[in-house]
Amino acid sequence: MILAWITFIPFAGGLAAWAAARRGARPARWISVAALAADLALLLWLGAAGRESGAETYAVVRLPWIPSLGVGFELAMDGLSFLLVLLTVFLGLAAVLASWTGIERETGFFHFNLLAALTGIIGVFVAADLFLFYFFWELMLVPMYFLIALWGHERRRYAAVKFFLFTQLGGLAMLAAILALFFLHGRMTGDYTFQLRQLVGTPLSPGEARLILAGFLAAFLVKLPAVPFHTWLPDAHTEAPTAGSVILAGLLLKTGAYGILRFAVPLCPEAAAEFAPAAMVIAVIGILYGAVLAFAQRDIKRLVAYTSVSHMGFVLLGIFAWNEIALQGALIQVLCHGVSTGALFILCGALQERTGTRDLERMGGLWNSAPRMGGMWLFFALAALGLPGMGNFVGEFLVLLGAWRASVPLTVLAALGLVVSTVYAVWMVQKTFFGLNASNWRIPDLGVRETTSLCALMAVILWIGLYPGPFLNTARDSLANLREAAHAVLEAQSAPAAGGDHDRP
Amino acid sequence: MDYAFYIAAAAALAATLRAITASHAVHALLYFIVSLLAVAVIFLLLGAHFAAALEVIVYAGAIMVLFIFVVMMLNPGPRSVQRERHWLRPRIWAGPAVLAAVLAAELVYFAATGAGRSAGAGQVEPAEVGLALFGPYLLGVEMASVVLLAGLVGAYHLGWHLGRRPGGRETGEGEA
Amino acid sequence: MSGIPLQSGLVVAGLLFGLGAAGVLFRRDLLFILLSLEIMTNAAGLAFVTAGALWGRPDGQVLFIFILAVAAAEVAVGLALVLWLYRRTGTLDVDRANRLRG
Amino acid sequence: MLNGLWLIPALPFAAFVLLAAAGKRMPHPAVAAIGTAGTGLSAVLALLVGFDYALRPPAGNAFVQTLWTWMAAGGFTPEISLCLDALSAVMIATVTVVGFFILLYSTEHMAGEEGYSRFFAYMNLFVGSMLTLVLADNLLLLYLGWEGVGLCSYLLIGFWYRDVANVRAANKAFIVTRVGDTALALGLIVLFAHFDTLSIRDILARSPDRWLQGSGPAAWAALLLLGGAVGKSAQLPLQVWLPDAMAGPSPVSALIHAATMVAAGVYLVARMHGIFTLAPEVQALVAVLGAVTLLLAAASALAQSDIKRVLAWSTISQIGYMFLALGVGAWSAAVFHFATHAFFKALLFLGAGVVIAALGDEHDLHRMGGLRRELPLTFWSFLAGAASLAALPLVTAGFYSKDLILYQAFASPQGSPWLWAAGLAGAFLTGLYTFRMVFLVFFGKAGLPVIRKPGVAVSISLVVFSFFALTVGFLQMPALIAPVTVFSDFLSRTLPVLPVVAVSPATEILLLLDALIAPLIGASAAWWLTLRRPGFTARIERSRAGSALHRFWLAGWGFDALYETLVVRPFVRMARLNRDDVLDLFYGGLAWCASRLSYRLCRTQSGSVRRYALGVLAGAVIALGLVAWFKEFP
Repeated sequence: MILAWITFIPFAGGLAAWAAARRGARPARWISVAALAADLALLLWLGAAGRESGAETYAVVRLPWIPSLGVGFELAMDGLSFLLVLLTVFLGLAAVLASWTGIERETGFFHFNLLAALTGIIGVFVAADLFLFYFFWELMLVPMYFLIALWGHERRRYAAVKFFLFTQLGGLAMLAAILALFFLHGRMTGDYTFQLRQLVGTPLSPGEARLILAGFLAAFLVKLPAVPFHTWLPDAHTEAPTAGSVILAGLLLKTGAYGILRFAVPLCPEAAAEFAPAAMVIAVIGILYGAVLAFAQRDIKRLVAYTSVSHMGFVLLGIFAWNEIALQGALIQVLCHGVSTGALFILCGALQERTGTRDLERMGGLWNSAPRMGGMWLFFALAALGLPGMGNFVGEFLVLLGAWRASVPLTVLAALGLVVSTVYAVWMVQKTFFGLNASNWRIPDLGVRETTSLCALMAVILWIGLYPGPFLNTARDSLANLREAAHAVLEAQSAPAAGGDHDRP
Repeated sequence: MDYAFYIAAAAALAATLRAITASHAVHALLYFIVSLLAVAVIFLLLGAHFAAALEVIVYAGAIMVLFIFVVMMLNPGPRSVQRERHWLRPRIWAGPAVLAAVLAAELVYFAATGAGRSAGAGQVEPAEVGLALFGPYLLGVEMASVVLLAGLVGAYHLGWHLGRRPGGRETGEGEA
Repeated sequence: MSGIPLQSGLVVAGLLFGLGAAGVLFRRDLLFILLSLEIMTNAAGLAFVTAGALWGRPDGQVLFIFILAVAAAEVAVGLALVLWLYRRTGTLDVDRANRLRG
Repeated sequence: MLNGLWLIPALPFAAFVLLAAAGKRMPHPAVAAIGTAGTGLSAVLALLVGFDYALRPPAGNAFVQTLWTWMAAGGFTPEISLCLDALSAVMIATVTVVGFFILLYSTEHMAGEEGYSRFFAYMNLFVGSMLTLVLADNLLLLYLGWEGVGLCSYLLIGFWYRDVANVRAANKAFIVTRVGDTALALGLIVLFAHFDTLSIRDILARSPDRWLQGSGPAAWAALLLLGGAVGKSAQLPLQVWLPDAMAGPSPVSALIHAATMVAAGVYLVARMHGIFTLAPEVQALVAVLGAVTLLLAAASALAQSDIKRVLAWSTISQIGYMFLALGVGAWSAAVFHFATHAFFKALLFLGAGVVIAALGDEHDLHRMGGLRRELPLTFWSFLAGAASLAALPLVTAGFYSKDLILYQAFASPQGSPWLWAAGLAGAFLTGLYTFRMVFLVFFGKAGLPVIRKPGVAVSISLVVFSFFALTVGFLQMPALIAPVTVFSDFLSRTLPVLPVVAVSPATEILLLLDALIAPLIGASAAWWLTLRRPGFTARIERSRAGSALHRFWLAGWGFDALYETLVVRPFVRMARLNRDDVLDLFYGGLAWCASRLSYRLCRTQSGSVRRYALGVLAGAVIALGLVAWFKEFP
């Protein structure tokens, strides 16, 4: 039951914050913080207990929901889900703290939306029933739309609608795939169910598998985003309020990666193996294309947004290389990108709040008046370029190491991304904090609240960078299970056709 | 019998035709009432006595009266007095009266000869209707009640705003 | 009911319906349109009752009663709207009440 | 004693953390104390550990201290572990001692700077990273240090961040070295793919069994490692960043861009010598790159007028010597030259820093002059450094290390007379540009007035460095002069000894004489050209060919312009052109089509009720018609 608590505490907190907002903004904020802190405590307790028990899954909830349709309220948390939920709650807390001063209109409704989106994201990470998964998938979408459309910047309507259309279309394709799988499985076994553990291993003909995979990938690649489908992201990230950007970049994109890992590949491993080379090409294009575009931007939030495209390319590359090193790398990259990009967006928000602009050409020389902010900015820019000692490096290096086994030329090209990421990272430091202070900015430095939350993010990045052991160990079993599940299906289905490449699905 | 049906049908069609071509609203309403009466006669001939009664009472009696109220409300003021007078001319009511007379004659004929009281397969008694209505169609009855309630609320709501509108006149029509 | 041709009952209903439809299409006064709609519902009622008589079952009349209820509600709201429109625009010409034009 | 090894990099890191967290609020003396203490204690410890290691060598001549397992994923288990052997002992001793005295110098030199604590924080971060680099037991940890020093280099070049030119130089340095670093990262991946480990000792132990001499993977691995090395050590073709890196403060140039970081490439190649031995083509490439670089850079140094740029080009040139040595397999000679170079080049930069500060931030050689009397201590120490750089015979450290390289370039199995000749020509040019600089700065008629004289801390540092610049060479001397081979003996614990081809005694004497004479000729030529016949030089510079050549060399053989046109500008233009993301046009187009369609459909929304009614009726008729139609044709 604890899983249901973890999932819905933020939602309840959001409702309470909304109700409390009529007494002013402060109670709403404190209630949100309290709800997330309680959630975090619960989660850590669960993690500790789960580690002790040594069981594969930390916690499971199985309740009937719509039995006539084979829909169950089924949540399960293994190491992978645990890490991602941890990231969600942690970043959620940072997002609430980051919007402490920036949001003045409709504070209660804002916090309700924020926490409702978090609930949707947590739900996505723990759902073990495809119908429930789809439910949460859509649940996180709507509050996110409101966050952008109501509290965003100048072009918020455009961005919100674009975001909604892209993700919604992908989601519908996924719904079609889920239903197709449901009926195919039901027809074959007579057991009409949406339970993931039943559906894994459904024997599919190659054509069916390809279509179903396409449906899933339509949702996940848009969300990730992979390159031809990424154009919603810069707009949405740029126009969203700070907390919205943090959640978008830090968490929402991760649901795409998680979906591929948990659903797309295990459900149709054969088709996924077929698709893997193409996916890796897309990933490498994303890495380079995103990085080059990031460099070209003038809007600081847009710049950071495009770096996400580049970094999520590494994640995609790692997932489709599908060996242990690469998968671990992809997971670490997911976590670290969430934290570091979240922090960058918090800093962008702070900069915009202080200077009133996001235009890089109008900034410059800010170090003098805000050295602490500059140090933070520098730190997270370095994290973005993958400096060793920071978590992003661990992720990127493991991905490259794993991808080398899958494809040498693509790995070399992906490594070029490291150079281009340096270019945009130093560019974004130069344009903001270094150089001449032409506009005579005198901005206040970071306050205690901001410093504390950023220091926490910084500590996480360094922790993962220098001692990622706990994270890798937590995820190891679940990643191994995913690999085994896919592998077993492959063995069963095409024993004679299996090639010599053991590591690939 | 056939003739009775055809006469009633012809009357209904003629009255309806006049109703939709009439240039004046009251004119059209009168013809339409006649059309309804003609249909009621047809119902009678078909053996649906209950429906015939409802047709006259609810349709011709209640709904059409509502129409006439509205027509009268549309042009209030001194001009309406003159209009009232205008409506009382025979040109207005002669046509409907003739058709109504034909129908009346038919009814009198039936009453006299008893030809209308046809027994047989076509006859459906009100009791049967009632049983069906509150048996298999109970849900429909409930839904109809909801529709009527919605109509009531809607009309009331519109009337409320009509009354509140600045410059608008206080008009309280509690229809339905 | 030896004599009454039930097919002709349906024909009459159809003709009445057609007249009502023509009224809806050709009249510009909203009041007349409403009236024509009533003609159409009435025609539908006639068709139901005729069909009910054909089979000798009460269902036709039951549905007629429903139609009656719907017509009553429709007229109530419709006439309220007519008044509204008249108060707002001073006319009942539907061709001039086209603010919903896209 | 050896168990305190981890403290050596940890102490500077601790100083960095302390200064970064609270340095802004500390008084300057406290900052200076913490800043120097971090590296100073580390230096003391490094010396103690070094002597301990030298006197009581541990088993296998290597002491390994594993701190924790960095990460563990699918057979990839690099550790955070340090390894002390002869090579790293030399490196840590040099780095910490040089680092400490440069920091001591900085306490005075940087006084009054706005970012005083920031400077000391970065410097300590650098020292810590550099020590991590040289002590790393596996390549991934080495890579961490490698990137760490690159980062510090970036931060310190851009130390005066207000001037955009400095920031640009910093960016350039970071990006160019990052190109090399990426090659290095790929090299690591190749090595892991073949050895399933990144432990340096394991790779070196297994490589002869795993790879044949001259096999493809070995060549690729060596080439990629070399890519990293040329990036960091500013060798061809990635040398372009170093001259611009002189935008940083002088102590930074001394520590990072002369003494330690730029030699990291040399260290890497020496450390991975086994791989290079297995790839003879690549090793030959190392030698050729070194030889070409040393000539190119020496020629460029001749044409510079900015004192620090002269020194920067000379650094590139001297590292070219080290690469030449590595290329011919003279591992210990390269490391020896690294050590001597660290001292004399740091000395020269510190001296240059004094001169620049004395003249009020003046860099131009031609506006200096006659400083011999105004700054005597600086003059003598600068002269010591310059003599060592020019390798004036017998009394300077540079002579012994350079002579060793020249000798082995000739006598090694991989060596050749051509490489030797290039080195010798380089020695002549070195003498020429070094003394051109000395004469222009300290002799001749007085230029700008002196406004600031060196204080105690600066003087101490200069004296200490002068001492080392003159005496370190006595650790290793040619057999003909005195049979002292302390240095190579010590290093032979870790690095293989070069099997020298026997050379006849006459040739040997000839080689020594050449090495003796070439710098002297260069120095005298410098004297003749700058002091005796300045008009002649000016005339050459004014002639058409002369001025073209001068501009060409001033611009570093046009590499900057080449990269600018080939890489930078196309990249920037392409990026800018695509700022609004060409792929978005597709979606924008879709949206446009949809809105046009919607506009069209809006037209049907006329607002006329009767038209709608007609539509409904028509629809009903069509639907009924269809029903009738299909009923007829079942």
